[in-house]
Amino acid sequence: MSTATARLEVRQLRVSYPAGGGPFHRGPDIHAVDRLSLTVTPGRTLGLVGESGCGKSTLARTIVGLRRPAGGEIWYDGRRVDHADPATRRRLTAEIQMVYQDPYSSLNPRKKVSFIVTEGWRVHRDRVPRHEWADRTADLLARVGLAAELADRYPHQLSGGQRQRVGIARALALSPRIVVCDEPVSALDVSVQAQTLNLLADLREDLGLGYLFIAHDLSVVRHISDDLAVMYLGRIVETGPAAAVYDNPAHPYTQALISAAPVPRPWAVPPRERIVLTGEVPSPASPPSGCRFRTRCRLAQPRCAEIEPELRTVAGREVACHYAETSLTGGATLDPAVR
Amino acid sequence: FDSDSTTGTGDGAGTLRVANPTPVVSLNPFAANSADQPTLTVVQEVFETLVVRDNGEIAPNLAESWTNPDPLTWQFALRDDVTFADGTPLTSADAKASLQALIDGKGPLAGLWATVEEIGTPDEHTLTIRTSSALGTVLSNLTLLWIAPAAKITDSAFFDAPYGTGPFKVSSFTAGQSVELVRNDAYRGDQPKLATISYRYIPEVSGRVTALTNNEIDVTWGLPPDQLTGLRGNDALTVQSFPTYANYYIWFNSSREPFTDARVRRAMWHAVDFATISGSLFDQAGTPATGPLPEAIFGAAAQNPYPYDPAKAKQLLTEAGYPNGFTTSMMWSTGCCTNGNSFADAMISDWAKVGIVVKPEELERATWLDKLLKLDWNSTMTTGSTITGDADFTLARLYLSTAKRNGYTNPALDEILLAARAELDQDKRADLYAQAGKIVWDDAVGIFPLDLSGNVVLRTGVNGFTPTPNDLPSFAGVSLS
Amino acid sequence: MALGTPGPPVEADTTGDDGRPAAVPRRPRRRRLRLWIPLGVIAGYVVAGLIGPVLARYDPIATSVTDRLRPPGSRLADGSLALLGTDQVGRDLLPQIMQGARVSILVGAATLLLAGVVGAAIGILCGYLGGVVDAVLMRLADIQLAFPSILLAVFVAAVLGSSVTNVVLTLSITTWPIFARVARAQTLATKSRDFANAARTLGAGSWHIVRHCVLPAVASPLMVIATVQLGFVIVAEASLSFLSLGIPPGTPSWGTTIANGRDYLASAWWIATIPGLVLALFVVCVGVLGDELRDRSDPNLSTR
Amino acid sequence: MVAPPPTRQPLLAVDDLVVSFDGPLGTYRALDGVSFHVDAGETLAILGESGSGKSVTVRTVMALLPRHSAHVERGTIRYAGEEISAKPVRRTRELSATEIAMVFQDSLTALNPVVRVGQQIAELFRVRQRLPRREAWRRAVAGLDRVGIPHAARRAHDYPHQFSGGMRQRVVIAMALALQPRLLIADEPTTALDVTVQAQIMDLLRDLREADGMAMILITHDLGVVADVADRVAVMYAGTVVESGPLRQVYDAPAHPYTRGLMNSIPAPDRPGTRLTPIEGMPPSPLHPPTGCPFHPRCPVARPNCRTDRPTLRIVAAGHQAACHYAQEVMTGVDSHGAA
Amino acid sequence: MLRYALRRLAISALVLFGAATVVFFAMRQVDGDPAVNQLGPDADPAAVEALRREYGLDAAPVVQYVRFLQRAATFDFGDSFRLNDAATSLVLTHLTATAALAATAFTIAIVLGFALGALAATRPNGIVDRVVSVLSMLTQSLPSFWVGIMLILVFSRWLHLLPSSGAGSPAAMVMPAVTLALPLLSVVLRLVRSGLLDVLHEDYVVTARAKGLSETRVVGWHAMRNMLIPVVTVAGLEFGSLLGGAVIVETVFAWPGIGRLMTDAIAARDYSVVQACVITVAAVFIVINLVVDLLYVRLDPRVRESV
Ligand SMILES: Nc1ncnc2c1ncn2[C@@H]1O[C@H](COP(=O)(O)OP(=O)(O)OP(=O)(O)O)[C@@H](O)[C@H]1O
Ligand SMILES: Nc1ncnc2c1ncn2[C@@H]1O[C@H](COP(=O)(O)OP(=O)(O)OP(=O)(O)O)[C@@H](O)[C@H]1O
Ligand SMILES: [Mg+2]
Ligand SMILES: [Mg+2]
Repeated sequence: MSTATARLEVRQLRVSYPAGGGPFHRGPDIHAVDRLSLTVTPGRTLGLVGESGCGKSTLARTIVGLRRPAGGEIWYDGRRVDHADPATRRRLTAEIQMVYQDPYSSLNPRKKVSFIVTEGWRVHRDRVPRHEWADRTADLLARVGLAAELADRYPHQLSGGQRQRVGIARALALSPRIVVCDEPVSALDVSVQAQTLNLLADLREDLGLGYLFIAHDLSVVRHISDDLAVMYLGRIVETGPAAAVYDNPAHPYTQALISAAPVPRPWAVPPRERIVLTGEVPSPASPPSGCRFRTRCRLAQPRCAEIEPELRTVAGREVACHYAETSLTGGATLDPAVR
Repeated sequence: FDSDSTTGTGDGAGTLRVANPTPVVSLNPFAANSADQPTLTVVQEVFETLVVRDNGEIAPNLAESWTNPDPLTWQFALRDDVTFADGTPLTSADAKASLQALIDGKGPLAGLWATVEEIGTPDEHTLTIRTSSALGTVLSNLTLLWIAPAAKITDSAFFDAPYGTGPFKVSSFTAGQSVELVRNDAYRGDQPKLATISYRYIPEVSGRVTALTNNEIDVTWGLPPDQLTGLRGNDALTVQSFPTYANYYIWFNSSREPFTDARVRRAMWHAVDFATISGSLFDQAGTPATGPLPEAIFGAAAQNPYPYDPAKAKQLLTEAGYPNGFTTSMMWSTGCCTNGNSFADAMISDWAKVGIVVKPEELERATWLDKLLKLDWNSTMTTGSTITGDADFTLARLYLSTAKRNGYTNPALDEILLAARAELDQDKRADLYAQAGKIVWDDAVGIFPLDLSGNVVLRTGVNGFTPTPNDLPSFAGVSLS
Repeated sequence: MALGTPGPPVEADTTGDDGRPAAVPRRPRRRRLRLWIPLGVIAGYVVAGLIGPVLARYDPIATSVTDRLRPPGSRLADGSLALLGTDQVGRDLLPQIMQGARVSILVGAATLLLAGVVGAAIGILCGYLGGVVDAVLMRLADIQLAFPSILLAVFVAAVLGSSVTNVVLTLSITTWPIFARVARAQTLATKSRDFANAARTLGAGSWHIVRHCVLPAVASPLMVIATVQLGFVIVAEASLSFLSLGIPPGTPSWGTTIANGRDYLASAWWIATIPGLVLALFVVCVGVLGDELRDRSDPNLSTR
Repeated sequence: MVAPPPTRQPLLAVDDLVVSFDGPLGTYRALDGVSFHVDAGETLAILGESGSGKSVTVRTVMALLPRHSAHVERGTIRYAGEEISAKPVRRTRELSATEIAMVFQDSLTALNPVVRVGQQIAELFRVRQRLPRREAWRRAVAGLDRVGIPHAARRAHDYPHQFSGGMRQRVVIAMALALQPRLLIADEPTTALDVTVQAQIMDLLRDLREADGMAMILITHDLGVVADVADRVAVMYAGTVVESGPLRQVYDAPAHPYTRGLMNSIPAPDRPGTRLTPIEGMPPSPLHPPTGCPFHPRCPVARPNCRTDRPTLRIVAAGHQAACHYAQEVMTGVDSHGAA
Repeated sequence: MLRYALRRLAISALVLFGAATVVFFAMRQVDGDPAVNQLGPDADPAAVEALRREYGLDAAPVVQYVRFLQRAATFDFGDSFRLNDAATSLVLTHLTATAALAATAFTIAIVLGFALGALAATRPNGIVDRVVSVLSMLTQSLPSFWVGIMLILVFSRWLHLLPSSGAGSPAAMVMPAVTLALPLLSVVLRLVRSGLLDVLHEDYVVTARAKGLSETRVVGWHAMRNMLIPVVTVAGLEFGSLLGGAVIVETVFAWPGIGRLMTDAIAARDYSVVQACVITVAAVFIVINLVVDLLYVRLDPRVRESV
């Protein structure tokens, strides 16, 4: 397989949860992810940010095969993953691994590190012969910067950073090309977070991994991403090169998000206007008509309620906003009263 | 909870509080429960019989006299001064209806009257019973024929609160739990001293004993012998022990190896030290048996005792071809017998000493009964009571070949038993039963280790109680002080 | 007592928040004692059950009616000392209780094993598969709970006869739903945890998940349930004996000994009381052990 | 130890607090000599690694430690000059909510799930101030209104799970502010929230503090948030305060190598993709604390005496203290070492 | 809501039907004939046959089963073989007696369980806690017949304080209710203790303390409300089994309850009464489960939406 084609493509993906779930009422399904497309390329990092509950984890889980999509397609290495026969699917998804947010709950508390790391080989019996396990485990642990003797420990005997490394080693065991990282550092403190980010960057260089990197902390995302995608209520509202999106956001939501991110040394950077979003986050079960962000948007116009904006290229990135151009030039010129 | 307020009101009237060891489930003495001890205990206070057994002899009661116009016919002259509790006079129609009800009720006593052909009522106070063959047991059978009003006898609701000619009538009855009797003011005899009798079922022995010592009840009976020892020393209580019609017996299934051989059965008997066992387990609650029937029964006769003799037992076993003993089992039903489990343990222990391994099988009564009737057992332990007081009741019921109760068949025995039944001369009958008893005993159809004594424990202040060997405590003559 | 009484569920022994801490530090030594004392006592029981009957042979058929109802410490006719007294047919209670330990502990352990394995299997199946399987099997458990255990005991005794095996069977049938429920709940909680998802992402099938993720997580609460249930089962066996539905005569269990002695509580208290206390001590020890095991079974408890 | 500011008495002063826990593996010290103070109207931020004892510190102040496994071995806590640590817990409870109030990290778990939100606030007025039911409820609604809950009168009847995370956090704040405390302790009030909501909450806190002149202790991992609201900063490491001082000074000229390492770990927004410089090594095990300076095993500037002598907080500049033998060196050398 | 109610109803009917079927065939599988059992060993085979006919036992089992179901649908379980009464009315009167006992026992267990459990939980590992927990294990480990007889001996025979048996007076209720309550008490106590310990750890309890509320209010109001659900669940099931499984206590104290009725009926192979008992007990279980579920909704607003 060539590196160029071994990329992950998500097309018009739709994932839904049954609503209510109870016998009292059965509302419409929640479309946690709605007609979403993105591409992850080996060797590059796509950062994904968005408000809590906008569907980031759902997307990640669907990509690694933990949920069945309600619509759309997932392609990997030129092959359709979501409709493949189980064997192919198992083989393909082995190359798409995931690193979980919480290093405490994502490691089996009753298994030693050696088991956790070799679990992939136990599942795919043909991959690595048993007598090589010990050596390969030591290699893997070394690769993620863990001493070999940790293999005999249980997860609870490890620190948070060490646990997250074990999670990464587990993901690497099957030599994936794509790694989906669902908030891999948000449970870690700054110092450990820095260690983990360094490790992920090293692995990307050494193994040519492609990351889908989900995080809340914009400074972290900015730090590691080549490209950036911003999600709002199940859809991507803006995506493009990280520098363009982060330094010069076009979508009003992206702007709000970035302006709200606290800066460690505010006195060291030029002062920024903070856009505080008002209003409640709408429920994904009943998203607003038209533009989904319009209920909280300072630029919203009547048109936004009628026509849902599609992604279009504006100033070197794609953005889903009717007034992206206005917004880019500092949308404050629009009269807020027209909302 | 203290003693009922009506208790002990000087004149001896008041309520006697009785605790039954077994539940009274029915007050109908004509059907399925006609031979039930708890049912009979209550029923005897309410109904009367034509004749009664008094000190072993048959005595007139509702019938003043009787004759045999021919060997197949019995004629009874009923008293003319008797009324039921509701005031209607007693007539021969009532007696006829009662006998008919007993026969039609198809209960356990119906078999006693199997040969009855015709019941006649020539006049209001004469009853005739005609049988197809001579029936020597008519009089003793009649001690269990309760006379109820003919008009009510087919009404099952009547037995929820029945009345008769007896000293009491039922005022309330909750099946399985309690019965209340009140004095029958129309009773022809001496008015009972008690105003009411209240029976209550208390299943657990400890509960009953406590209720008694605690003055929650005045009388109970049928306590295990070990309980009596403690109660004898209690000043507030009187313990009465008396011989009864009941005995212990262990049957062998004579149709099954190795019990087909009488020597094996005798060996079983010789192997157990019954004297010691009954001495320590039963204290005054039992006396060594002298024959297959307790002594108080008409027709019982003393037989040659089987001494405790393990050597003899071994020898008999060797003769029978079991020099090293054998393995078998003994079943009994839960709660069948006074001290049953201990008694079984003790016997099994002695049998083991001569090499006979007996596996104990304690079974639920229904299961035990099922196996018993299917002859699906090796040996069984039980206690039985000859409630009519007449040897026929037990011997003919259980040991005739046609009874098929224990696999024992002996034409000679059948002949004697049938002859005894057909004999009207009571002395001759007694003779025949003595012979039959000897066969059952000597052939060791079963082991008859001991005759059971009854016991009644009363609080002091309960006066005038006389025990009867049928072990149906009657309180008509009792007064309270 | 209801034979089917579900035991108290696993409790988490955690420390409550309540004001300012005491100034005296506690020694962890106590915790070790909480493990070793009950373990020691239980081991003592097992040893007594195993070798006791060998040392002081108990022969259920060796009765000696002349020595009956002797209080503890009596000399018997054959010159031996009945340390715990004799029963109503003169059998020495000490060997009887040691023999009873064998039967009672065996009945308890076998029941828990049977009910535990079956219950856990069903519970995991229900929890993992959900849907119709879950609905059907859990309704079965409901029927089982609604069905009187006494009737079950009678039924088993009548159809299969009365034997130790059948007592185990009866008690297992009344006990399995408890295990099934716990296993099911734990399976539900575990099957969608991230570490199970991680295994799925690696391509693991259901069997792998059940074996490596669910089973280990189910095992420890089941262990704890088992320790609580052990007491219940042994007591339930005694209750069956009271109703003459328990162990057949000739095989003494604590339950049968207690039931036999119940009429003698006022006159010969030792027959029922000593095995009762022996039983109680055992159950309490198993309970304490269960509590302690629960504390230790949580792998996170040692760091947090 | 902390030299009390000569002019005025601090609102809260904690001195040499030592707290230990009984764990299954033995007893260990979670706090090992914590000292800090807060003045009236001031905001103190406490920073520090996970597990360094930040929460234990404030819970000790509020007397909320688990009674049976935690032991205060020594130290004093003074509130407005009154030594509350020497008094029964009851005294601290009396001060709770009226004088010192606390906001907990996770708003979902901090609210009683089965009690209506309004009632949880009204309870304070009813129980603590003995107001009649109606009046208490009215004030609860007013409190909810104040923290910006829309339709407060209606929403007061709802249960916590019916609120979003941001709104629940507002409810918790409303509850803490209900009795107008002079000191608010907020333990990671926004960790569970996303940035946009976090910004709202921080704005709210700032506004309320300015309006009421309330002092605040803010615990957070987020250096950006600290920079936003704090006047002074205290940095904790391994159960002790290793540095404290005015915000800008601590940020720009950290005097303790741990603080410096912390600052260096932050991804710089202006230099994406560059290698980060985390602190090497692992936090010490509380069961086997290092000898001497607790940071020495990970310290880039450690010298042999760091292994043996435990440094105490020393003044390194006006109002700026650090517990490092080489504080001056660290402070001045921040740039040369930072790149190393 | 309607859907939910309908589904509940369907499941309940299914469970009831299952229990009925099992008991019907189980009883007929057991050795021992009801007619023989009634008439005793000496009865004439013809009489036995006649009685079987009267009981309707001569028909094929399937026919009997269909008839049984038809009649059961109208709450008619036929007449008792042993006692001269309709099975339904027997079951109802005995159930009432048991219910009185069970309710008293339940009240004792709940009141004491909560009090002791709370006491133990507020001082975990303290003296009270240790004593209470060992006591609870002890009460659960003593066979209830032993406890019952012991109580009779002590309080009736030796101290003369309470009547030894019977169902007449409130005093007669004390010992059976206590005996019945003990095992339940230990369950409730442990549940309350562990439930409280769990919630005492929760942040909202800490919050409540931080609000300066008294310990009584914190534990008795904030914490208690949150640990009721597991207690209610288990207590519900236990109450159900109290109703069906009080045989031993009923026997020891001569209490005319449904447990003894059922045991006696089983012993006498009184099919109709056994069937009526089992179905009634099952129905009681179902009703209790329903009540528990309704209580959930009252106790926990979160359930309201998810049920
Ligand atoms: N199992 C589920 N059942 C029903 N709804 C769900 C489920 N899981 C998630 N959701 C809903 O789907 C939406 C997206 O959830 P998701 O976890 O993907 O968000 P997220 O972006 O990862 O949020 P966060 O940043 O908080 O992790 C949310 O509205 C959530 O409530
Ligand atoms: N209840 C407790 N029992 C035992 N140990 C505890 C308890 N609470 C806290 N600790 C220990 O005390 C130490 C300090 O914990 P604390 O919660 O104060 O850390 P923190 O600085 O608040 O960390 P975080 O930033 O993760 O909240 C830790 O080692 C922790 O394990
Ligand atoms: Mg997520
Ligand atoms: Mg904390």
